[in-house]
Amino acid sequence: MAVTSAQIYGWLERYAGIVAEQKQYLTGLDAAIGDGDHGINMDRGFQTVLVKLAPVRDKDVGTLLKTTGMALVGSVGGAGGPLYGTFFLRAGAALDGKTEVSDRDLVGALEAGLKGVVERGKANPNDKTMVDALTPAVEQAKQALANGAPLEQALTAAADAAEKGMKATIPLKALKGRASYLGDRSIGHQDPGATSSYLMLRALSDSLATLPQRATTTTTTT
Amino acid sequence: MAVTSAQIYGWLERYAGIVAEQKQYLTGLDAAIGDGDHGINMDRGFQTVLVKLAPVRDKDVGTLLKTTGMALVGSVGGAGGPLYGTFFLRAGAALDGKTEVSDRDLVGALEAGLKGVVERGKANPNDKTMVDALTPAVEQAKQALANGAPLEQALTAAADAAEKGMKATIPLKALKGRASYLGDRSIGHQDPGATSSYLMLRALSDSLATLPQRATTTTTTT
Amino acid sequence: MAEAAVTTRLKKLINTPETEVKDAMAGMAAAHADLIRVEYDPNVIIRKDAPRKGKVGLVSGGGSGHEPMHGGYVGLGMLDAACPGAVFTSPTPDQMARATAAVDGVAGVLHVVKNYTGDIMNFEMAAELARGEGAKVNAVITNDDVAVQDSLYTAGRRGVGVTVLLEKIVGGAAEAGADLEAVTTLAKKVNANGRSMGMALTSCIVPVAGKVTFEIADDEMELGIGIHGEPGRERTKLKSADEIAEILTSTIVKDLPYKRGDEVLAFVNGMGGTPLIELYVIFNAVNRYLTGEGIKITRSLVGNYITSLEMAGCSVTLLKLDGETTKFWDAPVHTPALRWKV
Amino acid sequence: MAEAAVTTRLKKLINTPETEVKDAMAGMAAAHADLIRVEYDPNVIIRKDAPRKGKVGLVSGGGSGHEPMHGGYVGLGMLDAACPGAVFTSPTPDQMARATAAVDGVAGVLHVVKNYTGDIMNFEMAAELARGEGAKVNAVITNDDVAVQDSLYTAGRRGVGVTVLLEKIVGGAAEAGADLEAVTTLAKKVNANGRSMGMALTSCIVPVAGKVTFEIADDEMELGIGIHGEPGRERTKLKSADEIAEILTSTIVKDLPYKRGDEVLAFVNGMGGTPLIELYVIFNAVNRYLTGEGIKITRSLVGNYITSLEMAGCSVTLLKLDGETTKFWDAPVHTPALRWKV
Ligand SMILES: Nc1ncnc2c1ncn2[C@@H]1O[C@H](COP(=O)(O)OP(=O)(O)O)[C@@H](O)[C@H]1O
Ligand SMILES: Nc1ncnc2c1ncn2[C@@H]1O[C@H](COP(=O)(O)OP(=O)(O)O)[C@@H](O)[C@H]1O
Ligand SMILES: [Mg+2]
Ligand SMILES: [Mg+2]
Ligand SMILES: [Mg+2]
Ligand SMILES: [Mg+2]
Repeated sequence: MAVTSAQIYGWLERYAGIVAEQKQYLTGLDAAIGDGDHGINMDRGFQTVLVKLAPVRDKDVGTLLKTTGMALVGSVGGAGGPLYGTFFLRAGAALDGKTEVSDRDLVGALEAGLKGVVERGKANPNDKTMVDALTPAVEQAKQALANGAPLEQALTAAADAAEKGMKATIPLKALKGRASYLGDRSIGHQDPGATSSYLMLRALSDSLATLPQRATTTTTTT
Repeated sequence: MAVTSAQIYGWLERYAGIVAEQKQYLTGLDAAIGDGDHGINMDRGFQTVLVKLAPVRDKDVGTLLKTTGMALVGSVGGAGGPLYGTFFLRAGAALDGKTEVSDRDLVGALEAGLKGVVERGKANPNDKTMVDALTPAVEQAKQALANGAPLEQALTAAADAAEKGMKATIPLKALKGRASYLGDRSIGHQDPGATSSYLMLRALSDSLATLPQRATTTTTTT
Repeated sequence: MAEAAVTTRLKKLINTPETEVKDAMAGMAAAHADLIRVEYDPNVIIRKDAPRKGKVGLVSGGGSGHEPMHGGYVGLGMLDAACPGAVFTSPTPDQMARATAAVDGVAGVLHVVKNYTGDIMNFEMAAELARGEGAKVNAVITNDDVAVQDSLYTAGRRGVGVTVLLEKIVGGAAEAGADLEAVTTLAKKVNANGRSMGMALTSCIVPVAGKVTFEIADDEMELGIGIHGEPGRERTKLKSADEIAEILTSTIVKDLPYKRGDEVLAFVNGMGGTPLIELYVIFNAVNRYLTGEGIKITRSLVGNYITSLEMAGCSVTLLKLDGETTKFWDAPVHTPALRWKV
Repeated sequence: MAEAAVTTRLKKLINTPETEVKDAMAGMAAAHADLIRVEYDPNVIIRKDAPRKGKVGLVSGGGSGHEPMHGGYVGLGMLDAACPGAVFTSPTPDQMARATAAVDGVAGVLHVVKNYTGDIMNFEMAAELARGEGAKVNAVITNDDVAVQDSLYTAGRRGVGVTVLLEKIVGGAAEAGADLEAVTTLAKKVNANGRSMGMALTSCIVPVAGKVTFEIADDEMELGIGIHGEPGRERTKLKSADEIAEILTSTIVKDLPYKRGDEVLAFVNGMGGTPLIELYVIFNAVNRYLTGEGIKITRSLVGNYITSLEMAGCSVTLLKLDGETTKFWDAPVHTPALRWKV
């Protein structure tokens, strides 16, 4: 199945809506082990993304993703801005000029994005960051494609893996980002960035699903 | 009946105890229409008075009262310090060198003290100040003596008049002191300085009473 | 009505309420040994090189809890001494008398007194004492708070923000060698040309009292508040910064009145618990309002200069400037809290 | 966990949370037109006469809510530009890139970055952009907060109070004509010789969040707090000012360590909601402690210089001084928040 610009736009729009809806939730997670702004930052960023995407929404996937990255870099600030910004800039660079994207290309773009996040933030797995949601997601998606699964299934597997990775951050002690200042006091809390990353991947999977869409948000308010 | 230094000392000591006990009450009255420090100020002042009186407690009445006045001037601050300070300095000056004081002398000293308060603070009757308790008290005491009543009875009349004057401050709008800044909002509250003046006169009456002493403080906690 | 004694210190960085003022004075002496010295019992903060022969001495004082006022204004080009009272309680005459003696350089001493009954009476007694010792003492009373109704029959208006500006300007003149009469005349002019009004979002807590002076709901504000937690002119619903700034500024402007073409010093003051970012938001609105009225801000001051412990809120002060007041505002000053050109 | 949207402004002098930073920038521009100019989108506060040909440009920035840091430090002898982010959120690369371009006098630009992941990454991206435009850009990272455990594998210590001192000292050197390498070396030295630790009595309130960042009981304090309301090292019972000052100062002294005979700048900073009188109480205790250790305070700073909105609390910073750092600390400075000798 080839993914179109319209579908990518749909994903970004859907995710913007979810971020708006989950703003307080993400901010609450960040207040516990950070500075209580992650949801606010992401929402400011994705509202900007919607504005910046409007004039280019008919352009190629690469343009959509790079525009998203630039909008995030220029409006989010904090750790989230450069990290999500880099994620989308790199993913977009990988899909430069394409209006239709193959399954492999799409997952490759996610992988490029993750690579950018790791280069920018230098987080290792289990440092209790968004990397802990993104890394298993990309791995599972690649694995699924390699096993011949359709994209829809690969992305569901990615979202499920991200969810697991997100939950697995709870017992971890943070070693990167603001939560690391807490040392042992960061243990027992779910990482906000891993949570927003999971939501992003679930939104992607739901956007591209041909099945009736899963209720993305109900899984996150518990 | 002649009043001795010991009795005057007893009055001052008793009043110091009452001020300590009623500190929060007086402060609460002041918080409503002033800056919430009248009880604190008076207590700081009368604790200082006790310290300064100790070495002169056997001296003449004039010395006791002037020492009290100086101690108040030097430790109370605010409006209360100069006003109560002047009250005791003037009363003491009127009784200079006397170890025994006649009824008329004592009431005359109170009158001199009141005159000092009015000169210092320039309050008129019904300005909602301590003058509203002191003025009728001095008048009643003079009247009673003129009618041939014993000092004890004159001072009871003075305390009763002060109590009435104090209560009569409630409906007044303050025109002097900090409460005047409130304008109409000062209406409906009892003046803290009138209250401490009433307590002072009740303490005097109780100190000099040959009858079993009245429970001074219970009348003030309502 | 009697309250149980409150034992908690209610979240203050102090040792005991009783030692707070002296501990802070010792801290000031340690931090600013180049500018001031302190004396205890009576408590006075004195310019290090006082008395300066031939210079008019400037003495002020008032309750503590308004820092940096007044101790933070002792130094070159401003006050020669400050008398800190107990928190929110005016100091006692022995303090002012000692301060007056310590700074009297034979040219006389001006007492800068905020218009509160207590402050006035204590300073009066101090002046009587000092004059008894042969000192020449004048007093100027600041009464710039437009929130208070003024009348011949009342205690009149409170002295607030203009006091800071007056101490700076008159301090500049005294430093430049003006004599006692000139200094006194200038002080009266500054007071006459200045107006202030304040508001509070939250109460302060007097340490000895150990509890908030007043209760105020989360959606209310107190308009026309003083600097001691005393109630203000009215309690209203919380408004936006622009609306608050307009209420304060328009009331001030109409009072003097300030007129189109006037040049003013605009002073937005924090009550102690309001973040500086918010004071700049207020300044922006004040500036916009005055610009609309054709009144020109030629000097400005933004920050916590006359505070009310940890109260959140602000006050706006305008001072109409002329050549003389501008010159002495600009003159060198070197104190713990204000410093320029030196 | 999801919270209902909070509509109350929680007692702030603002119009809306969204407009707060720009309103305050406009207020700063109006109040300090002689020193700074501001640009919006991207938001930058720039020294009025920048760029100065041949002078190394100093750029800093960070979340808003720490005022006067950093905008209040733009001016002669300190920063050339500051980039205010959203409240408690580091600014974006386009802001720093614009600031860098605006102040580049061909001698290169130093970025002063507090050690927070967000600040570092945004400044890195900005430096990449600026270098792409041909600018010479160095960065120094401040990380003086001893409350945070340092390690190769973590984000390391936060940058707090030393940042202010560094901006002043390095600003003095840049003003005096030091080149980019010299300025960078000096900046690293200042950071290496400085240590800080803070504590809080109350939480702050991020305007957009509209509620306290953390709950804390009336008899508790948070030790080792940062400047964003993030939790600290531990929560303990409230202690006396003397005890608090000793905990903070002794932890700092042991960390570097500062030694008998060392000369230091002692900086007692208020978090924004603590009255100045209390900061002097703390300074007194810090002074007593250091005197006992044989460490000599030769320079001092007391006040609200790196704040956390309306949080009540304080931090203590020590900076070991030598001839060079003392000289540039003493050098003229003229900014909205710090001014001397000019
Ligand atoms: N070095 C890093 N690498 C990857 N992710 C990081 C890193 N540092 C922080 N993060 C992520 O950023 C999230 C916090 O983002 P946000 O709250 O927007 O920024 P800030 O911490 O600057 O306030 C964390 O929950 C974490 O997932
Ligand atoms: N001008 C005045 N004349 C007489 N009494 C006054 C005057 N001004 C104030 N008072 C009295 O002083 C009391 C307040 O005293 P206190 O609270 O100790 O001083 P302050 O008002 O300075 O805080 C008032 O309740 C009033 O009775
Ligand atoms: Mg955050
Ligand atoms: Mg009072
Ligand atoms: Mg008082
Ligand atoms: Mg943040």
